[in-house]
Amino acid sequence: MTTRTPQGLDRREIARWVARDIPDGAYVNLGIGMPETIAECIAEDKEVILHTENGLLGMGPPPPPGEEDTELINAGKQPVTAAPGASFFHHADSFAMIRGGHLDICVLGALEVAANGDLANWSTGAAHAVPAVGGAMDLVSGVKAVYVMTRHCTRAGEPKLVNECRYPLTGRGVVDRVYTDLAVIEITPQGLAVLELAPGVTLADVAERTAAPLHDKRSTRRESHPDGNSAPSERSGIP
Amino acid sequence: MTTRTPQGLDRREIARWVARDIPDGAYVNLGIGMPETIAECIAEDKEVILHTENGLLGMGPPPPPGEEDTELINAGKQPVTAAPGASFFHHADSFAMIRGGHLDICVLGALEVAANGDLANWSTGAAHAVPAVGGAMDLVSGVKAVYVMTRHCTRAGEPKLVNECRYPLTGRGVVDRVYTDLAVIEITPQGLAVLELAPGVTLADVAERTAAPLHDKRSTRRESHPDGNSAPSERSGIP
Amino acid sequence: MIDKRFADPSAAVRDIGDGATLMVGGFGEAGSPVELIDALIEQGAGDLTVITNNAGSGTTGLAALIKAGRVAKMICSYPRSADSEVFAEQYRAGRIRLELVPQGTLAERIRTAGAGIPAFYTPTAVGTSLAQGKPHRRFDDRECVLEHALGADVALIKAAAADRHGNLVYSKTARNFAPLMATAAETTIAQTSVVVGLGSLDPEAVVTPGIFVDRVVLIGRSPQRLDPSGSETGWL
Amino acid sequence: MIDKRFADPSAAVRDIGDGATLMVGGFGEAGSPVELIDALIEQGAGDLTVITNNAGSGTTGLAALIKAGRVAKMICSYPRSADSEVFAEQYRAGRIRLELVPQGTLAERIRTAGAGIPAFYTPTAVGTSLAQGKPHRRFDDRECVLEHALGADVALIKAAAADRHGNLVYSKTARNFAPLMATAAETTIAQTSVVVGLGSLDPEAVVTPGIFVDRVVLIGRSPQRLDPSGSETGWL
Repeated sequence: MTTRTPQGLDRREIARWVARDIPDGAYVNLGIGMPETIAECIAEDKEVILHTENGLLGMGPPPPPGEEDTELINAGKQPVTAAPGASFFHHADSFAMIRGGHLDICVLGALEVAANGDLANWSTGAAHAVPAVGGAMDLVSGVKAVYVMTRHCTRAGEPKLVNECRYPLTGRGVVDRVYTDLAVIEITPQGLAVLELAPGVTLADVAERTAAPLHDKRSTRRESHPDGNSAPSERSGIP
Repeated sequence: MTTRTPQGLDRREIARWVARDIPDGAYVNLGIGMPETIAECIAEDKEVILHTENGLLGMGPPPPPGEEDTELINAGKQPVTAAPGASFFHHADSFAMIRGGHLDICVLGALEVAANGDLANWSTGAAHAVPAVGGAMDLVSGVKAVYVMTRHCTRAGEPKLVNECRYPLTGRGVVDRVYTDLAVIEITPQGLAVLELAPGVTLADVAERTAAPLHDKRSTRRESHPDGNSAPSERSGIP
Repeated sequence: MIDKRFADPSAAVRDIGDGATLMVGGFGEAGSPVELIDALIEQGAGDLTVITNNAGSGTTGLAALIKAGRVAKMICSYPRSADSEVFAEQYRAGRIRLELVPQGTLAERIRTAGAGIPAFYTPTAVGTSLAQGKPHRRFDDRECVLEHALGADVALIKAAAADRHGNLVYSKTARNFAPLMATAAETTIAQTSVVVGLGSLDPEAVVTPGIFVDRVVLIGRSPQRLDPSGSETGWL
Repeated sequence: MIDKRFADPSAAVRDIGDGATLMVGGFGEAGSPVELIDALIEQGAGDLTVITNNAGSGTTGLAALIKAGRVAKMICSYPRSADSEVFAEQYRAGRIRLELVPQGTLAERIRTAGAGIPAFYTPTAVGTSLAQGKPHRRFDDRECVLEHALGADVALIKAAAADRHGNLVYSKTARNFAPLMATAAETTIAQTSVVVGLGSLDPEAVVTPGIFVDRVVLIGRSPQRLDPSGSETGWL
């Protein structure tokens, strides 16, 4: 076991990793916080349609300063724009898209992800915290592929990938894939499987910071780089 | 018992009777067939909004000949127009209006009405007939007041107002009031109650042609005329 | 690049197989996707289950599909027509099965299939033969019946205008079941006589967002109908 | 003659009583009917149950209603705000109860209340604490939970434009819950800054048909905003 601290990726680099794996033509919901960064990392030659659950399909980039519209916001309540081909609709229609399985991918943050795909991301269960769930439970139960984008460990250095979640669950067995600063990890029937490592990060580095067994499913032993469009073909489709 | 045949009202006169009792500002669905006549009998000084379940609120009169639009029809598949203030919507929204209790009145035809308000109007149950129910079951279960407009007897002279329906039911205990060529009859917890008689028609005439006991609830013993706006005040609102 | 336009009705319906469950938009003739149905008749798929409101009128479209013997079962609310005996003849002859559903229940069953809701309770039809044998439950003293979501393999619908993303608007009462069916089928095929450039449809007035539509087929119009203000490079 | 216009917010909220269940449109501040809420604060009704997505931001509108101690219970999906501690303080002090509902389930519960559907099954929240104690049932091998319709006495919503029949259109993502709440309350009160003449709204683009709206209140605009092409005789 090594005690060195691998550098890992920064937020934007993780976002580029996720963006690389979103196929052209996908309908995608990006969760509040870290996943919002993904929007600006999607390659120009892909047409990806962004959904925001407060009633917009075809979300465009933030407006230039001074052109914000308080009635045109995303789920994080940040000002956005409507891209050509966009449509507005009410909340029941918006969640029909989500619950009905019409979205291809959602990317959410996480407090914990368990080896069986359980996700905890809405509440620490602390006595005096105000619980707030938003659309997270709807997204994980309805969207075809659920990706998590998160730091591999908490600020205190605790692993977020665990055998069993301690926090209240958002959904059981719902996560398909996790993108962290260290690795891309797939949830398989056998548990966590590393698909890819960040540059300069070893399997041992990841294993040391993961509180559940890790399988190695890297299709090549070469470390890949999030900038490349070199995702193995079996991973380029929507699971 | 008399054997004379009372003249009774014609179709248009019954329609005027119903129209008189529809209050200003009401949202109304008029069934296919006889009830369609009611639309043109509503007084000019009332604003009544007509709903047609195939997706239009604010149905206007038929268009002039030559101006029919095959994509602007009513539930009877006849060409209509859209009045100022109209809106178009899909079938789930249309039946949300119906089932959700947002319509004030619907007027339907009938095969039979029972003394307890049971309605049969969609099937004779004949072996080789093609059953077709349309929106009738939705209307009777959802609309605030269900009126029936019908001849008092079948062409063969059989009473349509009965103790118990023989035909398959459209709904149980759903009818509030029946307008026939002979009388206006309310469904009460005690059974059928005559509210009004057509000119020249006696209570005995009606009783003779009704296969269930009749109560007399006429507020005045004078026979009223469908043209008048003289509906007793306790009947001018929506039950 | 998202471009859902198909060259013609034949190409759009080519992969519909025998035994498929099909939704067909329209209320009477308003909103009936006649050209898509004609292409399907020519294509030959049979043993179909058809979910729709009526059972065809006249001798074209759905009536022709039924007459050609391609429909094994109809799920609809009003399979009676003043101007067509096609369904009635096959029904009486026992060559076609019928599941009769109240119109509002039919609409909601389709909507819930699209919305990921497997079942719902409704007061409609309680106490009638159409609720017999189904689970009942009381809510606030009102007896209700459990109805299940109704999805399909393919939806054939007709729109008034579309763009290459599959955003749709409709014409008047031709809208009827189409926006619901678009959400409830694995593959939704929309015919239209107008394709506009992306961004030409008012985002506030789009009725069916493109996420629900897989294929858009332009019927009987030439490429110059494409909105010149749009970003389209022309008809496929 | 149908004319749902009310002279001002005070008149429109005058009869809301203590203990009422209130729906309040808006997602964050987008679509929040601030002037109606302000009038309600002034009116004084208390012991309210409020159904809405968030629990107020800043110090105005819903946050002010909560701060004034008028809200006994919130039913919402996301009562957390970066810029307001009002709800959190009252919640921690035990002065306000909270029923937390997943956002899509909240939307569907409101929609079904308006549509006459007393309950429905959904996969959302199964296996979590928010589904505990509720009836479960499997459909096609998928475990689902039974959720009930959620109606209200009054809905306060904000529209972009209205006519005297109560037909409404909205602005962008300010639409959110408003069209659903309009259908689910005994009395629906819509504020708007634009009232147009009857017939001025495109029937294809009306989002909330007037049948769902009881009162329309023009906010902060003068009568000349009335569309001169309409049949209106002027502001009440």
